[in-house]
Amino acid sequence: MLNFPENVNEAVAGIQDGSTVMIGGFGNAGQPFELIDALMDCGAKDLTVVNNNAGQGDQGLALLIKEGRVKKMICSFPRQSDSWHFDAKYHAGEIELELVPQGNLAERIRAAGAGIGGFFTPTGYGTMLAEGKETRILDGRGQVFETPIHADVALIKALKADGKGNLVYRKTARNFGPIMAAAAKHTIVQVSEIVPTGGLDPEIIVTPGIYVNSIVKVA
Amino acid sequence: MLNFPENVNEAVAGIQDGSTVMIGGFGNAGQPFELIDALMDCGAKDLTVVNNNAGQGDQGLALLIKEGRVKKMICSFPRQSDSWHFDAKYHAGEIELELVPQGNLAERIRAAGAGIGGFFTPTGYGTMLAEGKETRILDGRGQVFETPIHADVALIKALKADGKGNLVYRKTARNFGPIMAAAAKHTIVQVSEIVPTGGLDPEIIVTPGIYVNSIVKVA
Amino acid sequence: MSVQSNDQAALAAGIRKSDKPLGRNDLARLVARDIKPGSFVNLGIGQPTLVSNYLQPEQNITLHTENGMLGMGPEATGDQIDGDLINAGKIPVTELPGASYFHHADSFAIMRGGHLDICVLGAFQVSATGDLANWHTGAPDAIPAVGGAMDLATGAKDVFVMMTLLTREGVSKLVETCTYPLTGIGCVTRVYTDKAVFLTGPGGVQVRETFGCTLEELQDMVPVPLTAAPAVGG
Amino acid sequence: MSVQSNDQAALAAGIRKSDKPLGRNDLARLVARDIKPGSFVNLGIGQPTLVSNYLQPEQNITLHTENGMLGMGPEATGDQIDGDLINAGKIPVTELPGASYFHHADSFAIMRGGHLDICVLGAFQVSATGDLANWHTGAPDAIPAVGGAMDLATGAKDVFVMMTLLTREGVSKLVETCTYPLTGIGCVTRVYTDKAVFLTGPGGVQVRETFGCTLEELQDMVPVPLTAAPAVGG
Repeated sequence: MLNFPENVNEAVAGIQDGSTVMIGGFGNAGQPFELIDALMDCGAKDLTVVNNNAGQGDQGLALLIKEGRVKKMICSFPRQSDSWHFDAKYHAGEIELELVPQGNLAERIRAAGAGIGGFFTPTGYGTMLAEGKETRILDGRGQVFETPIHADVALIKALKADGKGNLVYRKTARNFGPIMAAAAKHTIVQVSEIVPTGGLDPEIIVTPGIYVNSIVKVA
Repeated sequence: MLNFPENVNEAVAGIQDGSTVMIGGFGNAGQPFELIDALMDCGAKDLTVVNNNAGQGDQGLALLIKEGRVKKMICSFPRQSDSWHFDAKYHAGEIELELVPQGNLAERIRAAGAGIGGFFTPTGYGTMLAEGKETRILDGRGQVFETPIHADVALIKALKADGKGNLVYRKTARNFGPIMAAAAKHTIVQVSEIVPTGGLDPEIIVTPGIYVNSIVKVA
Repeated sequence: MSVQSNDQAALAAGIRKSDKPLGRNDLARLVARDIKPGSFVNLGIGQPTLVSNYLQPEQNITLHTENGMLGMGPEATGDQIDGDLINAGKIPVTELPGASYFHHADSFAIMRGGHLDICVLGAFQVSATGDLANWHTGAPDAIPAVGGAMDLATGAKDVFVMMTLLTREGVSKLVETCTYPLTGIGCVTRVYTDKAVFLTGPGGVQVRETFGCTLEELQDMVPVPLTAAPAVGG
Repeated sequence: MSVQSNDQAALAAGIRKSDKPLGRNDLARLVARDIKPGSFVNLGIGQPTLVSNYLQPEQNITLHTENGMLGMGPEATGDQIDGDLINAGKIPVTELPGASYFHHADSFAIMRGGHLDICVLGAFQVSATGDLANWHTGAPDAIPAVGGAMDLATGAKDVFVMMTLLTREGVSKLVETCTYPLTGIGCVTRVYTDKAVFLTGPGGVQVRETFGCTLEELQDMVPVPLTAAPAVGG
């Protein structure tokens, strides 16, 4: 059932130790900063985090990593100029990394939401990121077998929600939000505005409310 | 390159004998009736047609089938109260039928557009529609291997297009349009209105122009 | 086991009873009542569509139609009829506040990804372990047509079947093993019939309520072992 | 083969020449000029981004950015800067008329489904058969990071590489076999360098134009056999 927590801390209160948590955003666009801060505050640990990157600077996901709360990162691009907390943990052998080409990351998340048990893709074929994976030739091309990435929780950011949990996003802040919402058992969304049901044109809804569990308005 | 033919006959003129043609629509909603009539007029034969159904009454796809222009149907629901032309051809052994569960049909079309070489799905596992197909247990469930359905041409209907070929649809007439546009080498769209580039909000575009080749306005 | 002892067991288990078989509309009302508030539901073509007539606004049920919509409203009438707004049975329908539209792959991703709480389907046969046969009679001259039945059967969290318990010839459609071609394996969780409501699953077939017959009379009609469901059904 | 004969072959083939190596901006201008009108293009992070500065409006090129947009405009400045509108390099950009937004799976479906006409990427190495290495140095202490490189390399119809021909140490980056970890196999179709433009493919490496060197001098720098491209390049 859809609920509307009072604040981000209430929204994330149910996240358990050992959960797999998808976090939306690409760069700062679409990052649910307030929900990530609340995840930090709530104390959940031994997390597997799915995000395109592995934290930047001294905030958000980077801080979760610094505090040792993340046991594994599944991402496409962990190395950035300011990803020093991930770098340190990685070199200390204190965090596991599953590196996934960005398109495989997106498609694997999509597959989880769509009930696909696995798929073949040319991306990564013949590279070290396909080592140990099943391959076959399909349509005349070498392809690699990839499996869905499911999650217990998704933390995403949208622009607006209505009373049914339908979501619209803004520009390139849309990125991973819609597919993570579908892939997670429990999807928590921070929005700038909650409008009455019927306040969003049915033609422009990007994420239908069926994929959404909790909506919290963030100032 | 995107073009804007004067009429539907010009739009379909390049369709060759032996082509695989996807035709959008579910029931009458989203059916590109004028493009189907033009396909009838243009004379192309030995067609493989991908559509949810196999024609109804004495019009459109049913007429193409009646005239013996379709050698194979790929569809989920050929049997309807008024599908007498398909019924007759099928019982006469004059048309081949590949029956596909509707969700597999949609996902296989989507896979073609998305560059997926094949995927496993629980749909159809243990049924006669999975006979002869590869299966395996994934996520604890029996799953069937399904392959993409590519097409030479897609004929679809949308509500509006802009000068870049971006499309928006209307209500449940959207159905197969967006995925067929992506799966076909050449996508021909009939629309009710062509607006200037910039006349569609970038947030609400359903099919980006990259998937569209020809747009024809139909009264 | 005597009729009496069986009925005592049923009584002890709190099994509900009514004194006559249920008509289609009463059955639809019963299914509607059993759908948990806030559920996302797909109603199959035919008899299951009747369920929508009995859903109450306070249940806050969202209906899905596989041709690309959530938030489907009642059948359209008069000026409401819009050729671009139809359900999976190709009947004109209406749109409720909070509705949304999406393309066919996204629509089936909702079904196949396990996001629907319940789908309600008709059936030719249901097996004791929840196998479903509802798409094909298997007759050699029949043109096969499957539509979205396999996706619904396989994808929804719960699959409710609505059917008459017996064929016109008086043969049980609840069977040990389906003889008609299968739609899905072990997918049906409840069977609503004119004579009883059955819960199917790994634990065998349990009877939740009977309509115009005793559990023993029911057992005489059905070739699979029946037990009374525990009191907390619903 | 003497320098002279080789140059005569080049001349006969209509090979283009300039008298000095090309700078990064001149190379970007050249790539921009080579993109066919109406193309859908993805420009990789770094040097390839420069190409956008030289695309002409009459070319009607649509730029894709993998974080979910077609119709990307130039880098945003001043009041145009909007944190919700960035490119794959996380730089604020602008939106052109006819732009569209989509989610990450839809965006990568555009790349992976073969819908982009061209992507332009940087590289550590390119092999004679078009293998690309551009994501990982292979150094044991390096943190690997791949982003969308493999999807672009594998998905675009044509993959253009922009790089200096030689490393700082004077070693050719055009190689017989890549020693760095691969990004994609046999995917590169053209290599734009400061010293020459190469066409790669099953027929070996052909030189389309040279900048400040002869074909023979180029051959001395590059450990793979070079031939002059047929006159109709472009």
